[in-house]
Amino acid sequence: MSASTGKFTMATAALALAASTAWTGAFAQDEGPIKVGILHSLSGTMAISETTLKDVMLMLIEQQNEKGGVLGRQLEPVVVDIASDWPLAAEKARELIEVEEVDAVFGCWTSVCRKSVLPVFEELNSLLFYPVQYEGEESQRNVFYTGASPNQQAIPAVDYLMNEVGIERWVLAGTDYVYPQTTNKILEQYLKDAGVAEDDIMINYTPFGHTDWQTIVSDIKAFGSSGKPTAVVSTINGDANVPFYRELGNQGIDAVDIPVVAFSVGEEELAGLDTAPLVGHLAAWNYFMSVDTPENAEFIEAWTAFIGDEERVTNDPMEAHYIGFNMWVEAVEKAESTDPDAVIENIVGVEVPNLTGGTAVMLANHHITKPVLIGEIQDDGQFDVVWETDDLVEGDAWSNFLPESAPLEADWTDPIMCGNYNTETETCGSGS
Amino acid sequence: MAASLDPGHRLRPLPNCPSGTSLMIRTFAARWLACLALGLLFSLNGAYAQEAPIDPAGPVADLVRQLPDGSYRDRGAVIGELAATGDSALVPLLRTLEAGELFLLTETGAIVTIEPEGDEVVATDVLTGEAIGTFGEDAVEEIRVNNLIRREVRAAVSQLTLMSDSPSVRIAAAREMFNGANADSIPMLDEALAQEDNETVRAVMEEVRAVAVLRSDAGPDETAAAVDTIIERGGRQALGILQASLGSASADVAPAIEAGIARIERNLALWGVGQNIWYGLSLGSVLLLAAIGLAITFGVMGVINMAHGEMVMLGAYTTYVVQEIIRNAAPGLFDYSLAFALPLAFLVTALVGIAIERGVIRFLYGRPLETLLATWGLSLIIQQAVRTIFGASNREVGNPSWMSGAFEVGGLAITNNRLWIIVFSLVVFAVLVFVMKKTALGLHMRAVTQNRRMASSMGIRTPWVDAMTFGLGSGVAGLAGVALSQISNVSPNLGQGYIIDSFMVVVFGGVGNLWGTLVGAFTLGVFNKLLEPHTGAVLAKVLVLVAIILFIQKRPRGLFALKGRAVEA
Amino acid sequence: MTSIAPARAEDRPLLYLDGVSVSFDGFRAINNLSLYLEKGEMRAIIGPNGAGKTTMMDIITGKTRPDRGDVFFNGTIDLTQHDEPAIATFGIGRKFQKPTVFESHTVEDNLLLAMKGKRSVVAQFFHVSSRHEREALDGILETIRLTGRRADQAANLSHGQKQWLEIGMLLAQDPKLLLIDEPVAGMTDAETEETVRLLKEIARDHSVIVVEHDMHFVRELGVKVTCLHEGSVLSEGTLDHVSNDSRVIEVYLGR
Amino acid sequence: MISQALLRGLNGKAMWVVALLVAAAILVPASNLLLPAGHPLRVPNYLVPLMGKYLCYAMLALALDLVWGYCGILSLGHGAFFALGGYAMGMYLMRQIGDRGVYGNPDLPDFMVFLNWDALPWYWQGFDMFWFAMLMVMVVPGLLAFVFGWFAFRSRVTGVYLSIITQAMTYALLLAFFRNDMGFGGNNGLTDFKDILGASVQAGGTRAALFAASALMLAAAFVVCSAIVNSKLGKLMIAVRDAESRTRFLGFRPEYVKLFAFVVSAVIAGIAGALYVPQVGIINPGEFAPANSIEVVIWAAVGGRGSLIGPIIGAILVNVMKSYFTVAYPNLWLFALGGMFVFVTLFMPKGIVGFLSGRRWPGRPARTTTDAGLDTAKPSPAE
Repeated sequence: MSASTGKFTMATAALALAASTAWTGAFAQDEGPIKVGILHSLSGTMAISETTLKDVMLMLIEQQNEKGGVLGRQLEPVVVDIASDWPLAAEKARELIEVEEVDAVFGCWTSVCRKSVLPVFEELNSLLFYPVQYEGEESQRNVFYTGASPNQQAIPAVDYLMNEVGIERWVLAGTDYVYPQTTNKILEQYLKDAGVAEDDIMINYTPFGHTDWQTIVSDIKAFGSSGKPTAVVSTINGDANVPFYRELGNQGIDAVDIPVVAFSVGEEELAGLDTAPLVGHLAAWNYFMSVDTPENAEFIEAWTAFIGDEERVTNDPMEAHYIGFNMWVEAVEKAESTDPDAVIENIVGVEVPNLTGGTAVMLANHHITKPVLIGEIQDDGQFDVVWETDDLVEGDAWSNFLPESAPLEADWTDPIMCGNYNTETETCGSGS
Repeated sequence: MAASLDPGHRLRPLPNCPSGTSLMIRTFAARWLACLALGLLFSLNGAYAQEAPIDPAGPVADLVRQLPDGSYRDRGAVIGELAATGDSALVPLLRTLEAGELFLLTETGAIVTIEPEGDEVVATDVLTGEAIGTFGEDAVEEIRVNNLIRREVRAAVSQLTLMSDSPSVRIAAAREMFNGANADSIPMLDEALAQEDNETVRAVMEEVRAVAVLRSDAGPDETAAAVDTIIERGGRQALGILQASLGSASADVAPAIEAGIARIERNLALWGVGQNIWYGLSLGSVLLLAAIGLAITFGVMGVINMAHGEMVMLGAYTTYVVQEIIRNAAPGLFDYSLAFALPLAFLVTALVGIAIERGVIRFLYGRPLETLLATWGLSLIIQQAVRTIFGASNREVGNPSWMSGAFEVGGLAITNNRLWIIVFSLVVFAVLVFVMKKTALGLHMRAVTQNRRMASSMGIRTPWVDAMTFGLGSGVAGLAGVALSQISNVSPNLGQGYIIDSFMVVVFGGVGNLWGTLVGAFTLGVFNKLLEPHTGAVLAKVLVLVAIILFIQKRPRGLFALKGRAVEA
Repeated sequence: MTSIAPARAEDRPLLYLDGVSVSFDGFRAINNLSLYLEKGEMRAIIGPNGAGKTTMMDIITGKTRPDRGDVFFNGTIDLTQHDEPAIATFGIGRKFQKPTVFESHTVEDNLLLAMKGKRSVVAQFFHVSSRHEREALDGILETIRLTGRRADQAANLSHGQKQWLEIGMLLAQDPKLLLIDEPVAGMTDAETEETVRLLKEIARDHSVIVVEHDMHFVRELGVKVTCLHEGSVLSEGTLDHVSNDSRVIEVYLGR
Repeated sequence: MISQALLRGLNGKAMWVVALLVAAAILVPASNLLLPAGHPLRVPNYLVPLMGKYLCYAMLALALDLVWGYCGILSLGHGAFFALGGYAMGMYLMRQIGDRGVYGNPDLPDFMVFLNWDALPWYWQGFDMFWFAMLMVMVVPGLLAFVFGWFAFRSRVTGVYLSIITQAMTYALLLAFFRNDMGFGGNNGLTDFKDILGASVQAGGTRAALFAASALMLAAAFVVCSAIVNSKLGKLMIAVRDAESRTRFLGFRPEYVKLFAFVVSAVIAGIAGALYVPQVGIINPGEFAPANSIEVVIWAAVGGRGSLIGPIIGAILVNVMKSYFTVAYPNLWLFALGGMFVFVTLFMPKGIVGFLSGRRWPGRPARTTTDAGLDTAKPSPAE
């Protein structure tokens, strides 16, 4: 290699700089459109779930613009692909905020995605609306959790099975990552408090995208054949569910023998399989497509029209984005500014209609109030709501069933202004 | 609209409710499985008409009218009472209830079934069996069922059909009772037994009765006898029942029970091993399917084909498309969908494969590494293409009826789809071996891969052979895709999940050796499944990988290495 | 051929093969082969294809382990107990049938790598070529007539030149014993002549075993000849003696 | 003696690269810290860690090239060494959080607290000390490489078999690290870092310093590699790559040559990972994904393997493109990326560097030396 390559190195480095700085070109003035970042995986393993959320955001923004935008300014979506690569997510978040200068970001699905971008939002003081049910144990000033926390999904579901179906024996099956681990820890404690014996609880973890469920399903079958009514509480991650349910169906476990209540299986996942064998299995969400309200009908109509596919379904995280987006709009209008601090100040207490006929309120801990619905799978891939909480459940950032987090509270209003306020020591547990 | 055939249908417009034929087939499938669940009870459906209608004034009718009211628990109790009446006329009604086709006529409080008529519905009183006029859709309201109700209904139905005319029904009924039987069911069982002439049915009923006796406060001798019967029956249910009874058992039967438990457990443990091996074989067959195409493109041609997984994925998507067309065009043919899918999938992927070979790989022969890079690039492109065309989310590929369900062989539970996949994988393998060993194409392939120059000088059209070989490998991958679509997700990522395992299998078995791939696949599968119960799924997989690494140290060229001076240097 | 093995190790000749056998999945490549080579001797080995010539070299150089038999070098060193690098360092150099030089290195680097010296990884990293080394290198380049091409990539050499380069690499190793497999295969007559001269030159201060089909070449060498057949010694002696041996004729011309 | 050997690494073209990197290490932080915001020449904040990240990738690609380009060992598991180095650094950063975690627990990281771990597992001990962590950054990958290589190379596992078991290695680690019981934070990995050596990881100064560190480390790595490949050992490595068995008959032990290169390479990869983590702010098992390791191979190939500059260029170029496309064409970028790989392999077989320095392949037979690493991919007799 001659020295020419040496020069060439410089050339590339320069090019690298140039290419990257090239993006800095666009910066928004106040009269320009308001930029909204959409930070979802459009490729890689998570694309399955997240692509839909990107689309729903585009729809919501389009609708808002038809209504005349916000503060008389149009909204401009900025879509990036984080390719299911979490360091990349952090990089993209930074880019959205610093380069594209977006005023709010809607995005992430997995906890690891949220965890990896969180410091960025903290540092650059921007806004993230996170639309997926998660393990809780977190409350951050710049993040709004519009999905369910465990007490808005898992616990009511277990209550239903215990009281309405009379389940006495429990299988807690999940994918081995933080959400199931934490949720199962909480449930285990909850069940024991409810007087369930140690050996009436079976906990099982499987890797991501697990496809061969034969052994586990037959274990469940064995566990369930003791005579006591048994149920499976599934925190199995979206993608692994199809083969799981298929195996259930094939091994002839139907919902009457051993009902499975899932927290990560929605219409979107069911669209991927023939639900006939699954009729009667359950899911706990805060929204079902089948819920019969005018808001929902309207939303679904708009969605199918927007996506141009009559068969496309809606699901819970989509509603979460719907709520989150409307809350942000409300707050911005209220604050008459898109400035993050102003929004954070004004958004607490904002109340917007949800799609299930009620309203959602942004709480001081940056979680929201939700109804909890239990649905049974129907053979048309929809859920039939068999039970719902009488009134709205407030999202709890810190579970009361984990010893360490029991004393913690989150409150982003004066005077506390803290994500992990320790009610015992009455101090803000430092850190975040 | 046809929709009211749909058991789960709510009388409210469902925006995405699949309309027309496509719904028919879904409903059909649903019915079919419902049959399974109800244990062939539908054979009795014909009897519905002849049943004497329930006296609308009688106590039974009053109970029926309570069905819509109260919590699921209360209503469950009501069903219990209905069962207690022993009025077999209730059976069809209960089944309609379970199917979610029982409605409440809100104004009169009558319990009705409905037939749609335009926007309106014709209601038929289930008690009298008479049509009572036409109403708006919102005049009636479905009587909700959940699993608790379903369970109660089944228990009730089983009690009420214990003396049905059809032995199969009686057996089903008795089986259904096995878990739930208790002291109260003894008289009923005795009655049934008294008039039972069919031996097999008797046997089952005796077992049920034994359970009932065990749970009653019968004398020690009777209990002991019961225990023996249950032990004889064996199986997990029996085990559970005995364990449960152990607590309340009197001192003189307790030992017998314990002995029985031990015996059943020993039995189950034995079958357990067999079961795990079966699972292993089934996992192995999946690995084999995934890897076998690679054994050609990679093993025989030496092309490190990173797009192999995508070929599998394309095969799966072909299946999806075929099924969609059938669903809409000819629902009746659904059970044959795979028969159409297989050749198509082979064709599609083979063509794609040939295109890739002609377009890219042929320029890279002798540079295996470049093929790795290029095919990796191609895999990205194919994935994204599929994502753009079909969307990122999973697509529904249904099991044809003959691939659903399971059957028992002794203590082994064998699921049909797994069985078929094992058979299928072996067939594919056999055909492939035949092609490689016995056909001209196979001969040419081996010739070309062993000495390109010589082969061409002997008049073999090497480019054509290359294309065909790669096409064959890809086509086989497509076939695998059809099979895998039956057990796992059909999404753009489908291929990624299998590519690594495939390479492991091929290398473990010995590159360039089809038999190695076969043995490798099943060895890894069984090994993995034997570990899983002890270590859990994740660790099992890790250990398998470590095992492969260590094994390669021992045999640097895999299980079936090519020997001799040739491979040296 | 059935000469009795010397009693004491130190009486053994430089290379001592006795009753060696090896087989690859059933096929007996070497069958009870015995062969002795004295210090300073040059020996030509002939034999039809599959006679086991190359396999014999594999055994001597430790690439192949014999199933039975003794292989001793320098009297006491049991070659069956050592692997290729060890044997190479004892002083046995080998040139392959198909010339194998390091194509992407220059002629000079090829020789430099072969040059006698420490073989450890660390030594290689810190190695700085000494004056003595450079002189030796020039010498060898002379001997193998490649001085003019010292800076060229080996890949660009002619077939014959590659053969020579490989021989040169042997010299650089400065072994006690050289095993040379078909040195003149594919050479022009002129090159062959050169090679003969070259080998004779080498033979002055090295022991050499040459395997060759080319009878003309063997005659040129004019050394003791051993004829192998089906893995064992068929005939041994001067070329005339061997070539008049009826069995040899039968093997070559027969069937 | 060492210094003398290293100086050998600073020949003409190496000088250029080192100079360039040192310049970058000085100028970028300077312009970012000193120039006022909005100044045309100022390197914007977000770009500093981003470029730092590219340099870490470049280092990883360089490490891979040492074993692949020069020893013919195609490692499809180099991401594992990178990730291990990253985890070692991540563990240090986690310990630095101290009682500032959300639960205010002085020793346990948050994820351990809410999964009810009562004490810090033994393998977390010592990581609160920077020197120890840094030692581990090098020792852990190095040790893994040594053990793995010791067995693999001595039992003469070569070509594609080796490539696949390296892949198996990283895949196994991936699955293992996903398990929460492993005590490495499972899928979420390690994140929410606060300080490094007492300086906040989010501070602009720290970022600039980290960038400078990355640039200098890359320069250092380059010199080391350059010194190796320009020594007689380097020649021997190439000889091993081209004709391994021949070197045996010359009295060399190729397995040790490979082992040496493999370990050195792993250590460099580990250091790259350690620098990578504080700049991207997270390390999670995803880094072990076999796909990542394959990407590294592609960087090296795109840039041009068998030269030390190639992989650096390749890594930077591919990642710049990736960064750009994922924003510009979120739905199409995979087409672009995939297309590029195909294009490069077809039309620039020696990568960009090879293409520019106008070197042709040594003509057919196509089994060219650079593929020696995979020669045995074909079962057919390699005559």
